[in-house]
Amino acid sequence: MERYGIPLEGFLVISTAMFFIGIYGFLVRKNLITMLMSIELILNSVNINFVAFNSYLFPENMQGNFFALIVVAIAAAEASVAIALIINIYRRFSSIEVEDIDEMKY
Amino acid sequence: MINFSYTIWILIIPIFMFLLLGLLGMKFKPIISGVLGTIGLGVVMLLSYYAAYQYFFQLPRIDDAYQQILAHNITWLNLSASLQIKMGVFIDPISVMMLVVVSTVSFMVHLYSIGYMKGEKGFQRFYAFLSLFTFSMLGLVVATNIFQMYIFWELVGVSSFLLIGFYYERPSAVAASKKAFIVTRFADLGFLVGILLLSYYTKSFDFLNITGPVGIEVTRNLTQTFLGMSVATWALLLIFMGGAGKSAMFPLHIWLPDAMEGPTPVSALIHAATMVVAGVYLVARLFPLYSFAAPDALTVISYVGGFTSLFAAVIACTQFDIKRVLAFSTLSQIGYMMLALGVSGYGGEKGVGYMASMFHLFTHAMFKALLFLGAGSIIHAVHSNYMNEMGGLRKYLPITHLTFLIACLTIAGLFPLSGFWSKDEILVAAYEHNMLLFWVEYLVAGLTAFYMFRLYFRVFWNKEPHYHHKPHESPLVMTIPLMFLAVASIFTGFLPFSKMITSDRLPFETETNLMVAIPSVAIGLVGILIAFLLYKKDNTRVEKIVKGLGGVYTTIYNKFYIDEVYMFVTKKIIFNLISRPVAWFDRHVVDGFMNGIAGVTVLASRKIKGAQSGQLQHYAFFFVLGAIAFALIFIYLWQ
Amino acid sequence: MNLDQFLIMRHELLLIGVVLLLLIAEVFSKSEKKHFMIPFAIILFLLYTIVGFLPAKTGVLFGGMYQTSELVILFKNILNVAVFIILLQSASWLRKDINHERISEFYIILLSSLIGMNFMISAGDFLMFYLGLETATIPLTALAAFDKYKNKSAEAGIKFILSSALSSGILLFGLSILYGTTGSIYFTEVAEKLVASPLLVLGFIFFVSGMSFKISLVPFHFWTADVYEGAPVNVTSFLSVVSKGAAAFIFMVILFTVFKSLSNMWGDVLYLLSILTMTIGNLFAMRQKNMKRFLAFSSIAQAGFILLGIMGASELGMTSVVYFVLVYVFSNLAAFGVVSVISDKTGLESMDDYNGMYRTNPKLSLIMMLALFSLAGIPPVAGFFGKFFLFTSAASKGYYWLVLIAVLNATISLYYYLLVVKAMFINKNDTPIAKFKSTFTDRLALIICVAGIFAIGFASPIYELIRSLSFGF
Amino acid sequence: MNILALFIIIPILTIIGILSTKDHRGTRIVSAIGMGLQLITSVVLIYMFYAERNAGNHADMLFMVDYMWFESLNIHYLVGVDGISVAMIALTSVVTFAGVFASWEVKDLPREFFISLIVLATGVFGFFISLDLFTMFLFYEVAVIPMYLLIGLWGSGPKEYSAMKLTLMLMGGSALLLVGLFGIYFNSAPNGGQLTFNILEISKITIPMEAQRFFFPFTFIGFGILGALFPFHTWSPDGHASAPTAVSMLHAGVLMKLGGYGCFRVAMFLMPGAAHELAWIFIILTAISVVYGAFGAIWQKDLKYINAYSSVSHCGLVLFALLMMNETAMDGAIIQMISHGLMTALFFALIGMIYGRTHTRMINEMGGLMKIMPFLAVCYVIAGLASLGLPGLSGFVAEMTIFVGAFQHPDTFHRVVTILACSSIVVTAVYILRVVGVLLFGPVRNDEFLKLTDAKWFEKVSTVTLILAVAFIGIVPIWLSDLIRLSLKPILDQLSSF
Amino acid sequence: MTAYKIMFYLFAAMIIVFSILTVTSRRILRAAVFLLFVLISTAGLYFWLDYQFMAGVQLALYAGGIVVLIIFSILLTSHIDQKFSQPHWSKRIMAATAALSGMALCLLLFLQHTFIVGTNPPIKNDMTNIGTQLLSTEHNGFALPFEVISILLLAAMIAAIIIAKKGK
Repeated sequence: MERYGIPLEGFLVISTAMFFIGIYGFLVRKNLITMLMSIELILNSVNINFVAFNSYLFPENMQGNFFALIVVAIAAAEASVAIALIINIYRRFSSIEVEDIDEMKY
Repeated sequence: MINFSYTIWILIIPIFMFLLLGLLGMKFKPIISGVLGTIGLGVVMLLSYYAAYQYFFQLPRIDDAYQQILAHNITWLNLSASLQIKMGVFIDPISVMMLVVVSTVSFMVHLYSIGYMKGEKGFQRFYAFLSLFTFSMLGLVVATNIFQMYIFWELVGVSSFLLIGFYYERPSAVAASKKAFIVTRFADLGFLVGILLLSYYTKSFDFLNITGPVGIEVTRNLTQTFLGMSVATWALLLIFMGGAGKSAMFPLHIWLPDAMEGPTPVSALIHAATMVVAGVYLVARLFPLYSFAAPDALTVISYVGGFTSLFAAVIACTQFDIKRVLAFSTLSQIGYMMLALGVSGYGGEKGVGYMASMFHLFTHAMFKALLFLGAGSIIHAVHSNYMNEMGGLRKYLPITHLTFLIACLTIAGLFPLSGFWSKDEILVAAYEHNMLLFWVEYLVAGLTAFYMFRLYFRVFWNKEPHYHHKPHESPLVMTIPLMFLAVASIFTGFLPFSKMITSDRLPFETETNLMVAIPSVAIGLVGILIAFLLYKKDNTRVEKIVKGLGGVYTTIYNKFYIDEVYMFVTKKIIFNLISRPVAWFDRHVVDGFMNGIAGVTVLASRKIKGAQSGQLQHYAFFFVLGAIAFALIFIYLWQ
Repeated sequence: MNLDQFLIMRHELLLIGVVLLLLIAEVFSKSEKKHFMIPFAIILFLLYTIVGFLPAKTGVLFGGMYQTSELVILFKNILNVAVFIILLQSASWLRKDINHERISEFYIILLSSLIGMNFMISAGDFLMFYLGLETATIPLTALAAFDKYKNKSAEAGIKFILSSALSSGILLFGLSILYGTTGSIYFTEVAEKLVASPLLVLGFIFFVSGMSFKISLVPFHFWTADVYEGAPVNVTSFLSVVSKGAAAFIFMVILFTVFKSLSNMWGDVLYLLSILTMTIGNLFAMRQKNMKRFLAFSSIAQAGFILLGIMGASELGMTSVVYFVLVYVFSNLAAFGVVSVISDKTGLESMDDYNGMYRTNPKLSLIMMLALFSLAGIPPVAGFFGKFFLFTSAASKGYYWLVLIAVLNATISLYYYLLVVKAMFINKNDTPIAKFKSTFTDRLALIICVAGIFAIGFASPIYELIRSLSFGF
Repeated sequence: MNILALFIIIPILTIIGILSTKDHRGTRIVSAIGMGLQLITSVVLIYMFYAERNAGNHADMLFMVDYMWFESLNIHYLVGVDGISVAMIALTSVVTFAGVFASWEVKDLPREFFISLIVLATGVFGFFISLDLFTMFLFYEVAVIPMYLLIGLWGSGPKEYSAMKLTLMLMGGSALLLVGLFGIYFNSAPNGGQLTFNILEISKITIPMEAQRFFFPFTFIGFGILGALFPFHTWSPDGHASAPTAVSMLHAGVLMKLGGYGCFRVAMFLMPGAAHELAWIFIILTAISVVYGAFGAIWQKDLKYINAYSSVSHCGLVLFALLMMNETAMDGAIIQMISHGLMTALFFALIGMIYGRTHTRMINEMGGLMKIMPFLAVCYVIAGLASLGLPGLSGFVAEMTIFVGAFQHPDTFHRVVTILACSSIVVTAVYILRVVGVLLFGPVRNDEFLKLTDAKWFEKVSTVTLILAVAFIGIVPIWLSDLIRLSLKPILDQLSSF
Repeated sequence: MTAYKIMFYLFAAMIIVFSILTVTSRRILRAAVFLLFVLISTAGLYFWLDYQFMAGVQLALYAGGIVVLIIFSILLTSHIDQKFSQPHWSKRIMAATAALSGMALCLLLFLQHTFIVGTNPPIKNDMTNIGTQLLSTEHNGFALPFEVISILLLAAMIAAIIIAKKGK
């Protein structure tokens, strides 16, 4: 459970911290692009988890590794579509402040 | 063996007439309806007479007692394995007597109405209702069981309601009809509960059973008590309540004076001769039961009867509407009958009260019908009910005058008119049983004579007011019934009632008790004399007396404010204190609660709308919070 | 790849073929004659749908990553039918000039999303499941913003992608925990190694949150209304029917297979979620005036009812869910179909605009009424049967109070469905929507829906078929 | 072909017929023919029922048809009738027939109106012939939902509010009901075996007592809401007041009977133990209903409200009598259902006709109608007399049977509530006579009214049909009573097994 | 304290610090750069764990692709020198509460949990194995996701294009 003196928990702490920092960012950042960045933090933290679990606990196969790999690819796809949408928003609203985008409510 | 099955036609003819006139009446000329109805009733009358003749004179008696015959008895409704409601025709002395009374008076009224109602709108309707009433009353009379009686009892009430409200465009008539129905309905509630109680224990509705030895045994042995009285007493008192309602005994009498809003022939038929004595008939019908199972109830009946007779007689002295005077007089006379039943014992000589009651019922029917029809004739002539607007009519209405006088003398109990005989028997019965009531009845006899002759003198003598047009005697079709009834009033007193109609159906001998009879005639004469002095000529003596009496007079004139008490109870308490709050409660509390649920939902919907703020980050916040909250709940709180 | 495998993966492979054909056709088509793409796509898809109904093989491929069963195939067919109806409904909308340039893109994206869903419900491991989920979602976000000249559509797109990303982030975090605690991503292995521990519960809850997002369960539902309102009608119907149905199905399958041993707990999780979802969904739906938004909230409430079926955790429950989705497809698409027709012809989407519509467009109003009654669960239309079986499922596990709450909620839902009926039939309007004739495709779509609404309820063989394919524990 | 199928098929054919008509005239003629056929069919049904019975067929249910529907849930399409259902079906036919004629002159969207009306009737027919709880519930809802459109579209006054309220409260009732039905279903095989919705089969087993205690209130109140059980009756005044004539007729006349019918056919029949244990609560509620409804009616000024409250009172009596659980009272309860169905339909028909002429239902704005429209007025008086229990009309038979039955319990509690219930006959008289007095009698208050006309032929058909039925039951009650009585036996046996 | 340990702590510190900076920095371009640092540090962790392939992908796709994309979009939509105003304090507190409580919960559970360890012999994490597994259709083979993701990428690309493409 330890590698080079670092336990699994070390990775988990990092990933958890990163995950919730990402969440915090998503909740407070005003700019759509910064919100997207927070999302990337979240996905990244998940990847760390997968890789760490794979490496520490279940080195018998590469499931975590591949999972992380696929997540990276998906994140890329997601980011590209999101950015397209953000640009679209920018064209329509002339702003990418999330708080301005509330035409539909209640 | 004589077959009485033809008696069913006594019922079928009137109901057929009702349907015929009710459904097709508008297609006939009015007069044809009247004649049809009258002919129908004539046949019924003849059948009744024939039945009476057969029953009393041809039918062999068993052990000297008149038989009780079930001429018809078919099951109408199965209630349970043991209880059935049946419909049939029951022949025994009192039912036969009532058949005679009802069909006679009804026929007279039918005949009389051809003249009296001539030209009225709804003539056909009138005859249809009369037929309906006659049917119901006859059905009541021949009822084989208490439930059949109740059924026809209700029908009688409705016919009465319809006939009182005949002039439906007149608000007072409508109010009176309503009052009559509701008061009697209230009484019928008692009747119904009484029936239910009684039938629960006797397991039967049939008169033959419940007034026979078995029923009496069952009820007499009812040891169960409720509020200090046996169940049987309760049941019979409740049944009497029904009778009291129909017979307008105090305090359920208030509807009868108002019922005079109906056409006068109706008052004669229903509210004098037949329907109002149904209560008496009911008690008589159940008399063995009362006598053996609930003598306490009989005592109550006697006091109620006695009080009512006095109470009504007092009020009658002050009234000006001639029909109302007659109405109170009716009350008073029915009080007599009730009293007689109340003081009666069972069997032979002890049953003199019972016999007297029936006797008085019979004679009263004749002379009271006569009085009403006579009053109708007067009203027909002067177009008013108020004696102030009358006077000196003897010149214009000779036949009416004569017959009316005969009736007044009869009701005053003068020898040898029929009223004398029947009243005398009642006084004898009271004398033997209860001195207090006996003296009350003496007083009432005097009062009766007084108020009747007050009426007589005011109408036929006294000062002649200014008539719009000269009053004229009624047509023959109206005076013939008057004359017939006058003859009946004079002679029916000689019928040997104690030979025919007795509590145990065994004949017994009666003798006139002179010690009772002579004072009663004397008291009657005193009453007439006072009336003569006060009312023969127009004078100021009356006014002085009225002034002297002051508040007492006003109270009496206003019928002791009983109506006001009722109005208070109904309007103020039932309407304002029960119905209105109930309606309010329903709309605001019960329904308010249901609407409140809807309101809360809508409110909640409005309150939480802010959550959907359109702000993406708020959504995300709820998302995260939700996830964490669920995690916390299911990791730490969930077992 | 041999023929057997091809047959097993028939749906996905054919669909990929369809997409590729469309892509090729698009490349070789002249830019001014894009209209022909519409019938081409519809016919192509129809063929594919028909082929989907032919008997097929079932089995497990890719070492357990891909699995299919009769029920899954049936469900894919249900989705196909739904998509087919949506394609019909979208035809007249796509025909508009403004969409001329993007016809094939619409089809390609929509069908790619369907491919994703097919992979998702055929998934045998969490990776394929997640991949399918994202394939189904990410392209759709673009479709939500398809009306790109409308602010609302753009807003819908961005709200959709960002909240979806957040939710999949949380879902993934949950999956990583599951992987960490069980050591596998394969369903069968996870199910074997599952040991209840607080951490596992956390992972599970995160997984449930992510799924709840897709099925729009309260409190993970907030995106739904805005996205449904902003997106083009046909995309909304795709989201609310196909997307939601597929997510609900795989959610149920995963709960039944992977989390079997946690059934006590997830029963209660769903209990809470369903109460919240039904109630809040209804409370919001009550006050909506925009038809799409209205249907969005109503579909949220409907999702709450679906949970009742899942809670049965039995063959009966699974049957009722699949059956309900089938019913829901037709009912909701009928409702959206009407909204879509009216929106296309007049551009009106508010409930008040529907006032007095029965007098001018009686048939549309009737279809709408039937659809809404079906959604509300009123017999004799199919919705009644669907709801009844869902409730039966919950009651079979003794959740009687929940059933009571659910039925009361159904009553509230009836209230707002009746508001629409009231608008169409009862309310007076001086200028009702003018009488118009709808296009062939619209009519065909609506006829299919109405036939479905009537037939499915009474046709017990359908129910029995589903029942025979279902499993529980 | 089984005769019961006709009760579903005829309405459907009628609807198809209506759809194919071109104009208003055709629509109503088709409806009239369809419902006339329905009436004839129900008469034939009565005849066939008696014929079967006389031929010695003493099965609990006759003409049974059993199709397996949803096999895995053991849901059947199972229909059959006993005397009670036959009587209820006859009632429905009569009222529907009269209802069609009462709405002869519907102006706005007549086709839709008649279709909704017939759908409603179909639901009711289906309900009465169902022996499977599932189909019963299905038909129940089919019967309830057309009310919304019928009231909302063709009603008057605050029709939208009332329609919504009525629909939602009844659906709320069905929520309780559904829970009850599930409770029954899942306890229908306590010893293992196949669960079932089949009423007859469930009656053969004993549902565990704890389950009965829990689910009986759900079922009873669920049905009770439709039967206007206090305090869940408030949909009734508003709903009736706003509904168009024929709908009030059908609703008060027939639909409310679904409640009472369900109460004994499902709640009490299948859960006799709980019925005995919990009867006292509901007896109190129903006794309140009886008196409260009557008092509530006194204060009302709108004719329909009066009648609606009177329905609360009368329907309360139905449930009251059912809970007395003896032969006589239950017999009375069912007669009361029929009787109330007929006379209240008559009332609503007349009120509708009067309203159609005077355009007001406030009694104090009218008066002296007897003079203006004697036919209608006389019919109204007859209806009133039936309602206050005049012998010779159906109300009396029903009430007396109930009271005699209720009086068979000699303990104080039952005695007191029975007497309380009896007292309603007086209060009923008060409000009925008040209406008759103010509305029909007295002087004509509005000269405008003098121009109004009396009933037209189709209105006469409608009212006379109902009056004949009311009078028929009132005069020869024994037929109806015996028809019902024979069928009560299984229910009583079931109840007395506890 | 080995070099491994030091490296780990360094990466950990970088990740956390730059993460925080990413979500708090008031200049958007800086935030993007901080994000890049986070991603690179993460790649460092993968290297640390001897997952070279993963690290490479991380660097190429994530750091190289996504961040570039983000920066590109920033340039399109924002003024570089624009400084954001701080979000409303209440929002920050709420978000921080949510995030911190979530983090506390997660950490608590992670640290309390006793992880099970796989018992099978470890597989060598080299390119050969990665390659075979990536194309394998057997258990633990990832050919299917590898194929499917191409559909996703294709669809995403088309989606991005139709949205971002300027209309007529």
